[in-house]
Amino acid sequence: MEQRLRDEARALLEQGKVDYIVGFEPGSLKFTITPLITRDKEEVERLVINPFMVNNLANFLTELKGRVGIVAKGCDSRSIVSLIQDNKVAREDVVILGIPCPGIIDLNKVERLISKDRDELGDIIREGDKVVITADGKRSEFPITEVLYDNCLGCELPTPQEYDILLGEPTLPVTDNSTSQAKIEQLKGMSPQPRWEFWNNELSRCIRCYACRNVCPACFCQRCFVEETEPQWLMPVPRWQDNLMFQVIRNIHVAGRCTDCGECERACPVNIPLRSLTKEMYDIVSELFHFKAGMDKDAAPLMTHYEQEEAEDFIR
Amino acid sequence: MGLINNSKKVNKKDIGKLLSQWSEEFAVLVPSKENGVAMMARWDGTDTSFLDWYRNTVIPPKAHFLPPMEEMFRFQKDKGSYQLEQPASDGQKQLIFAIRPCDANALAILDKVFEDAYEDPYYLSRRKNKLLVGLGCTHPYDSCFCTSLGSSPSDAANVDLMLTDIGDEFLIEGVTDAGKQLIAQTSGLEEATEAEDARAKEVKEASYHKVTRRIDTGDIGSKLLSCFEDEDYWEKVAAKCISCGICTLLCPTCYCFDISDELVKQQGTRFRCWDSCAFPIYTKMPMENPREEKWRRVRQKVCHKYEFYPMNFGIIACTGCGRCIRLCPVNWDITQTLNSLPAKT
Amino acid sequence: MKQESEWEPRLLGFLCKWCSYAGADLAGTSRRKYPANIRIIKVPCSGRVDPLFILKALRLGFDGVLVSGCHPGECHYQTGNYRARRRIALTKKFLEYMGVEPERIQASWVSASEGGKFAEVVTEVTNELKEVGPNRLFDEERDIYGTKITG
Amino acid sequence: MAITDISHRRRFLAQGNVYLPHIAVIEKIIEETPGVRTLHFNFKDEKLREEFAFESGQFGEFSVFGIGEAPFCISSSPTRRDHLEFTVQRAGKVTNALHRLGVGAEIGFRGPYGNSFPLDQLQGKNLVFVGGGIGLAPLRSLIWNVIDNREQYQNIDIIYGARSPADLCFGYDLDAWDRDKTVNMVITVDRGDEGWTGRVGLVPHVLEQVAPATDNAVAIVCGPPIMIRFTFPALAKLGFTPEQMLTTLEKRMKCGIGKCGRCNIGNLYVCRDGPIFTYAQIKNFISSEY
Repeated sequence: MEQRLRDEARALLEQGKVDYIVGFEPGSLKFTITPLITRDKEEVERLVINPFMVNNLANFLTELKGRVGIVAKGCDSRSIVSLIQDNKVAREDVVILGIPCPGIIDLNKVERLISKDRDELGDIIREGDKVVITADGKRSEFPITEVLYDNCLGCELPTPQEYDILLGEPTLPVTDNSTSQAKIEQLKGMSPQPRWEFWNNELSRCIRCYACRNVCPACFCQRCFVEETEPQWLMPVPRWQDNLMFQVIRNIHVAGRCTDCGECERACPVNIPLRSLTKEMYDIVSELFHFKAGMDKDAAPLMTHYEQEEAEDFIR
Repeated sequence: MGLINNSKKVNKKDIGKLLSQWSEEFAVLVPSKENGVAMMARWDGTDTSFLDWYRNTVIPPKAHFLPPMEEMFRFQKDKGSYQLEQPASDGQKQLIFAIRPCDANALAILDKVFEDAYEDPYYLSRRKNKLLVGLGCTHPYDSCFCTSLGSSPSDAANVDLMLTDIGDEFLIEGVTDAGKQLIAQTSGLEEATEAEDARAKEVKEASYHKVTRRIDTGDIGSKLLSCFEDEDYWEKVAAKCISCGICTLLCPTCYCFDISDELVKQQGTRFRCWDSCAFPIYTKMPMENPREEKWRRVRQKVCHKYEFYPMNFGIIACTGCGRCIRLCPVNWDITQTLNSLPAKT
Repeated sequence: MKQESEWEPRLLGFLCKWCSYAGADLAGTSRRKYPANIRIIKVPCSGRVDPLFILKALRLGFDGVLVSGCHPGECHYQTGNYRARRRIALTKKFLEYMGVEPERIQASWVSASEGGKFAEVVTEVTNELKEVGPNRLFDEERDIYGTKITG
Repeated sequence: MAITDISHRRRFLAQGNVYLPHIAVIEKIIEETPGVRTLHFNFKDEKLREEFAFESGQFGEFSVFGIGEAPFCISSSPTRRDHLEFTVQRAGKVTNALHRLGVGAEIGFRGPYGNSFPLDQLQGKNLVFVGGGIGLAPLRSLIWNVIDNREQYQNIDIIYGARSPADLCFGYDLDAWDRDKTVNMVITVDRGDEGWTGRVGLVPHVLEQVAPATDNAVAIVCGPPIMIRFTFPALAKLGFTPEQMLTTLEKRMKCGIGKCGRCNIGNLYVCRDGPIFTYAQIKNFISSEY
């Protein structure tokens, strides 16, 4: 599959069908992947497909000028579709190299399982529904559901629906909905006061690096509201109150665009459980408006649209 | 340089007692985890489990010298007139336990900036008030590259006293006068034997070789100068950067900050907080922005550390702690950039 | 510190100038009594109300926010109130999930002729806010990185 | 005739925390153009009013409390010390707030910061001032300084331009310099209007037409970045060496004292090493960083 990807990517560049190839290449640290953004047909030989390819590459589409051949997992393809809906990207300017995705391995979960840091591990190999981890010469086996990202365990579309070239056969997700929703359900079980305290405690760690916003393909504003000075909506200082306002508004802004790719939570250097916000917003959007982001490129964006009869019950 | 002949030791089991003793004089900060995020935090008086997991913190200890945010002063408006009020100091002496050599070296880099020309009272008062107890690394990360920057996992250049892990015990060496004095005042420390001194030397030697990531810093400033205008190179290097602030905000040597005001009902506060050259708004002026494009900001980050700061202060503003590599969401690796600078044309 | 019994909720109303604002006016001119707890900001349309306004009002200490616009189908700009409905629904649900009492975010459709309804809405909302109590959402100070220790 | 050392700085250090502003009061406001005003101010503290000292070219960090701080050069001359002046173009949060203030309002001032024009090296020389728009503000401090010590300097050329006649700042000064027989004053606008009878043309072009002699001369340039970028080549064409060109730069600055990081051009910080630079100092970086 990897070789076919490289061949397709090379052909796209050679035939002038795209200006850039955006894919994954091995990163500089163990088990790490890094985006490869290139115009060089030799460099496409570095492209890889593996169970660690976390990044949602759709994020780069809004800044690259020209036509782009892009490697996309299920969730990434939905982000691309969402960008098409928002007229941020023209369908004819992207060549989607779709990858049926059986789920991505969460290295934090692996580290917790083995009680070792990633650079101390020998190998992590996926074998179907199992994962085999070696460390200090010791081999341990776990069900794959124990190491996949929470959002992967709730995946609704592992195989891109929108693609130009599909690399491999459509796949079924390995899901575990109760694990995927565990944190959110736990929060919902709490009464409002402790729930609020939970969030203001979590968000007090935020250092306002904006990685959550900057890895997010749905956060494509040229200028973010946090940077507005007249009026200044919130302070640039990382106080929990301002951090919380930022997250709430960010979530409202990406409602209907967020595909639950989980990148915000993964990128966060201070482990704020951001997916417990984005996924809940995803579910609210789905429940209230029967809308799921990035499923249909011809659908109107959530917030530009309305139905005559919907979500009335709270209005007096 | 420790006093090789005069070193002490403490059994790891007795670290709690040692910290308790120090807590009588100091507010002791130790490696802690807050929802999995390692940082230096006030010791709770009992927990020494960090000895099992601690390699380095995510939040660099600079946070205790240049905090993520701080109040510079408050102001009150009364009939159109302003009264300014500075935050009071609690005068509490602090001790940071188990700071890594890279992070201690980073403070020496910050010192030069905050002592330069005009003294920064906030940083310097915190700095003067803290004792640094270093702990040499025995398990450096694969992202660490301190040995390329004239340092090592056992570098004691910028700590007050230095601990070396020699198995069941830590060897303790006084470095500064304050460190030696603390050792002299501390009861319950045993003299280290010659064999233990020798063991410590071996550990230090071995740890040096555990750092495998390398960069070539020879001539790095002039290499950067010669490719400063190479837009194609910087554009390519910057392509995958997402312009978040992780690598800079969590860098132990990055010191950029922002200043901002808040006024609520005649009561105002002037804050300062971490800022980052990765953000477009950082240099934005109303009419124009000299670093609007991403590649200019990436170039600034690299050149500041390896070209501009050394021009001003004589040393490279990076200690090789590797946080920027470990924490980057897209694995943007500064060592790869530095090792791939285009040759002079 | 005020006694709890003396406490009166502060409500911020964003009223569409074409309908609810006129409705509020009518309530006033026709001497309909309603609580003085509401402060009113006139907006060109309920669709102008950004979720940021709602959040900022709560951040500034208002105990509740009321967005009021034209009845469905009667928007001066055709669709503004439908869009507002989506936004407010999301904001309310999401903030509720985070732990904000849902009573603090309120919405109503009040036409220019419904002075009576406006008075009723403000009365009901004020009573609900009295039940919920003062907004202390943002009061707590946290210092996770120990920055208050100045040394 | 080269300017070699521009590290002149007067450091006025009040006791204590360098970040604490001094309270100052706005005494007078002059509306220069619809978007530009000059504010006259004095310190509230009388002792400070006596002791405060600065040199032409230095700047300060001005606070509107509750809004924030921004850097502006002191646009009045140290030779005229009954009050201080600074000139503000309405552009962002702080400048808008300064445009809302009235006489009697209190502001904060920290400074003076930065280096200053090297008077000792300018003495005995022909001076060519090239200014654009509000960029005349820092030059104005020096021009009055020089005129007040006229015998110490040789020829003075002032070439000043703005986008339109309505954008010309310091009309009262322009008149005074125009009347001064010892000063050669040239005013130009990018686009004239019905009442305009003067020169029309961009500052760098007019500079080339005026063609001041380079012998024993120093050119001092300040204006918007775009004007500065085109003025250096124009001066070079006339034969000025990089060491004969001085400029004063503006960047986003927060601290004013070389710490907050954002105002660098290469290794030089505009607040700490500038704002006055010779072209020789910054030519390596200016094309891409300014």
